[in-house]
Amino acid sequence: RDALFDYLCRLGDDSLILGHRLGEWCGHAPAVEVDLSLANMALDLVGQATHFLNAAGALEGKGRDGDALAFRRDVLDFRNCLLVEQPNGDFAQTMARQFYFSTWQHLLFDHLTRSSYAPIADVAAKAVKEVAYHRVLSAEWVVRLGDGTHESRARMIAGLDWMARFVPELFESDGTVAAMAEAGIGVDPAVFRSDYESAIGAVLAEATLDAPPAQRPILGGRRGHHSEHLGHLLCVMQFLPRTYPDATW
Amino acid sequence: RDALFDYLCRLGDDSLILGHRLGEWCGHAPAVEVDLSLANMALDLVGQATHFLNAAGALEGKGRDGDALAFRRDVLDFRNCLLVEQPNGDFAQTMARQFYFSTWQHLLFDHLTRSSYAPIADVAAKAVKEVAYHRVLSAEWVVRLGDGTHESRARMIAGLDWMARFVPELFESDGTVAAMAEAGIGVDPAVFRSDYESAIGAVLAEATLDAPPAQRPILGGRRGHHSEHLGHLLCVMQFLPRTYPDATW
Amino acid sequence: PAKLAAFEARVAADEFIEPKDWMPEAYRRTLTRQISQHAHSEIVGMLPEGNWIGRAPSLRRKAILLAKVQDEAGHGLYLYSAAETLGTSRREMIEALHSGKAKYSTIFNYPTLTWADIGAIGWLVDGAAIMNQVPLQRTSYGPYARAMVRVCKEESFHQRQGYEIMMHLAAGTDDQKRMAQDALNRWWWPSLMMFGPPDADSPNTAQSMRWRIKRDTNDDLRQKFVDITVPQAEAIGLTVPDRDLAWNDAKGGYDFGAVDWEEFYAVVRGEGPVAKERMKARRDAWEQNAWVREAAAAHAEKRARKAEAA
Amino acid sequence: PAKLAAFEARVAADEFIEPKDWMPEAYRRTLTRQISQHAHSEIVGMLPEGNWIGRAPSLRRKAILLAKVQDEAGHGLYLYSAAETLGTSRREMIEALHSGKAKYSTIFNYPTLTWADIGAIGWLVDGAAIMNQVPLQRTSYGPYARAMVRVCKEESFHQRQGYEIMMHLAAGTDDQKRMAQDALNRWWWPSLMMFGPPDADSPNTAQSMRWRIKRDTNDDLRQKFVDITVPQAEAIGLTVPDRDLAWNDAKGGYDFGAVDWEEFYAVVRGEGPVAKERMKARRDAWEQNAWVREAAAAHAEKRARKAEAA
Repeated sequence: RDALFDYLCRLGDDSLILGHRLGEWCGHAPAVEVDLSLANMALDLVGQATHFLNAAGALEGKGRDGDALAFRRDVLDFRNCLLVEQPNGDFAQTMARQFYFSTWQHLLFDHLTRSSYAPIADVAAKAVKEVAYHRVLSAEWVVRLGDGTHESRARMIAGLDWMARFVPELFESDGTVAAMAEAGIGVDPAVFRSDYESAIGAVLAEATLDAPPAQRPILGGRRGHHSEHLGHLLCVMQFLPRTYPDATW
Repeated sequence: RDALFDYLCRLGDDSLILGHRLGEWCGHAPAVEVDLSLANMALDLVGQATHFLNAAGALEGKGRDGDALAFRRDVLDFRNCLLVEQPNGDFAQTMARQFYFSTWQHLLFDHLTRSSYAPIADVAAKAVKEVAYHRVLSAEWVVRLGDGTHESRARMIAGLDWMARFVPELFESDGTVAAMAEAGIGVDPAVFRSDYESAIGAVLAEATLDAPPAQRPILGGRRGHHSEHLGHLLCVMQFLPRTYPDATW
Repeated sequence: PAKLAAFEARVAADEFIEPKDWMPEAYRRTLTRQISQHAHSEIVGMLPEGNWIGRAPSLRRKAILLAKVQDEAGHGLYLYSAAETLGTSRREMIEALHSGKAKYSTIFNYPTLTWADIGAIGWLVDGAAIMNQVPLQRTSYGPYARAMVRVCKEESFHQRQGYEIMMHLAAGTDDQKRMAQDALNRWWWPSLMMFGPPDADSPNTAQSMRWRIKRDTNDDLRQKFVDITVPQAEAIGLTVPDRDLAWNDAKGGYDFGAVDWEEFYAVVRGEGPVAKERMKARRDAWEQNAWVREAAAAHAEKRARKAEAA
Repeated sequence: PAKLAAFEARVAADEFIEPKDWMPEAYRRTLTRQISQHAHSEIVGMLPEGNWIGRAPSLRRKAILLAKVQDEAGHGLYLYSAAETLGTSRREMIEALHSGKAKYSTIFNYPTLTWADIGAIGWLVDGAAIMNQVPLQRTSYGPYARAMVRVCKEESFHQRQGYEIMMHLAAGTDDQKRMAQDALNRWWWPSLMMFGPPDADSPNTAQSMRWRIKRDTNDDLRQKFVDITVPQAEAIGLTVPDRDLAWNDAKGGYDFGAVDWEEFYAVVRGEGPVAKERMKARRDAWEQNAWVREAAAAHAEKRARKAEAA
């Protein structure tokens, strides 16, 4: 039960934090079409977060709902992976982050549609289609930028390289993951790691890019040990509920 | 008494918010010497804010101290001028903001050393020396950058131009200012406006720069109608006291 | 002149003019200006709302706001496309915006200070926009009219959501009530300005109405807006910041105070409170991301060449 | 060789070597590396603390933290100056840092996650630094020794302030206690690593000690740090995250667990958790502000020319 709560928070926090980051682009994207698609992805992700965090709150049974979990936990209690909390950087960095993450999330949700735990299976069934689109969209941008101009190629390489050290965390296994896989609720991402790597490799090949050199993995997000960026994000995201604790909106 | 509270908040908030902005440079300045002097100015300003806001809280007599005023008011209750809340931009913008503000604050504090209200006179007596230094330091940078390279000149011109529309607010008079001037507690900045303008003019002349073209004044800070930037600043500044309302630090 | 007469007859008969039809140059020019200005407003209008996406106070409000800005980007797209059918490229329109030649709604030159401003924008700004736009569903230019049908449907949804935010705040804590009233105080007059200058100072209105580019006068729409909005404010216990506001039985509408047209013209000239910030944000988005658009074009060209070669 | 003998005799007699004195190249090189590394640490060390200036929880804490980073900038300045007396310019040293050739303390490659980290840095990191630095007040190179006198005085002040933050948190709410313990958990081992690799793996120690560039071995200093710090943790109810920690009566000190030297060497290689962020921040500060330094130089030159002409 603790493991399931933890697992739901991880799923919800990943979507919540990445949704927040994408929302930061609003009005600042390279073209209106891109503004639209970034807002659209953000919306999908916030929707997923709402479902997962509401489910976590219901399971916990202490009267916390998704809003309470989203807006009233501090950094040590957030369970998202480090990748999603990284700042947007330039558009190539944003797309590198999205490409690494959505490819993983798509494979994950595809497995989770078969979760023995109905709330997860239900959300995954709907979200897997959304995320399939995020995956395609970000992969297309990786190809366009990688095989575009000299400048876009350099930026895409830099973006992929900058984000790469946060990818191994996506495949980290620990007590929570093991317990969830064991129970048929979740999945050990190790089972789709080779699918992931060949999917990433295929897109990079189409983008005429090499895989970034291996780097020492940076871990910790799943245990609340984040990068310095998450705290700043939470300052913004939680401002209103923190400032007006008695209000509803 | 309400006017005096308001006046003390204006004085305190100006210093507090500008101190916060300068602190954002920490570790990112053009040279170690500059890092040192920016931190030094920030420290002076936070010290002034502490005195003014503590005095405001004491006067109000509702149990609020400087910390309560700094960390528990939302944007509509902040009384700082718009100039100090503007983002740092590049170093030229930061120095333009500092030059406009410190020149004004120095003239103001010089008058306030003769305030009939002891808490103000006392703080001003100490702070006027600090601010004299801020004024000189920022003026020197205006000269260096204005009469430096082609690039620094263009940036300095842009910085002075960007910040100029917030200068008229420094000389705005309203009920609070009038009441404070009347009571000999404060001063109507109109009395030193020509001093201000010739001081600014002299530095610009030394920097071989023209005065920026006149712009429509942007007003509102003294009534809590700020730019969009202050809310974001407060998210960060107030995060801990808002998140842990029962804690002391 | 024969063409002109035929054109004017078709317009008078409420027929749609389509892109390939002949049209007077002034009609084309006026429409291009009006549609592109409308498109720019959608895009610039994302900025004041985008300012609060990260700070939306609940997951539901965040989702609603994201959906709203997404709609606005969509509206921008239809409208740019409609304007392009008149022969001006999107790039030209955007460059005209960035150079200051083209305008966007004055309302977006005001800052969003509190969450209540998001409510006020939905309620008042989208409300005023709908008032302007509903008649345009029957405007004489086909692509514009069709774009307006979609836009209006979504805008009225946004307007209701905005009003719902205000209603919630007005029924909330003292702090929330204060935010709501303060937002109304700040957005009321700029909203009235959205209908444009008084008819007496609006020399092009007659021509535009004859061409059915416009179907009501500025003052008529403004009056209608006041008449609809004042009772909405009262219903949730907010006070419209106008001491001259009074019901006038004779005209069956409200009398209201004088709009500060000096302020309006200053904002039109680009001197609004956050005009510099808005234009800088748009220019930066365009210029600093130019490399993305260039890459997309270069890649598309490579693809096309490969397809040809194969 | 006569010079060398004379030099070594002076060092052995605890005399100060001064910039104009003859010294072996290896001495100059080692010292330049050590002093510049120390200077870089002061400057990079401003970043993890700067991360919390804006979020300091009270006006008093904000002022203390600002004063601290100001001191650190000051230390950086003395130390760069001391290193410059050995013939390497500050620009060269900074470029060596940015290219990855020069190092800085591994400890600053860890992120500051909560306010307790500011306490932990003061308490543990400045505590460890002092332990390293106090003996350096008697180091053989005069300018370095004199810089260290000032630095140590301020560092011990910082250490007390850091401990006071931790004490306050440890006596605070449950959330605060948790923050404090979590910070100790994360910073403890990296602090032990600050003394460098075990003596057995530190081949230069003997030479450096003979030259009095170093006055104690890494392991001795580490032991001293543990012995002083463990009771401080206990005094405020925090638990040192080391299950092997035990008082050893025979040696009159604590036994403690094995340091993860693989982690240490990875961080030395530039693979620490926020190493990329730290280096990017420093490079950006340097490169993006190059125009400021160029302008200052250009202006100074203009001034000098004018003074000459007059």
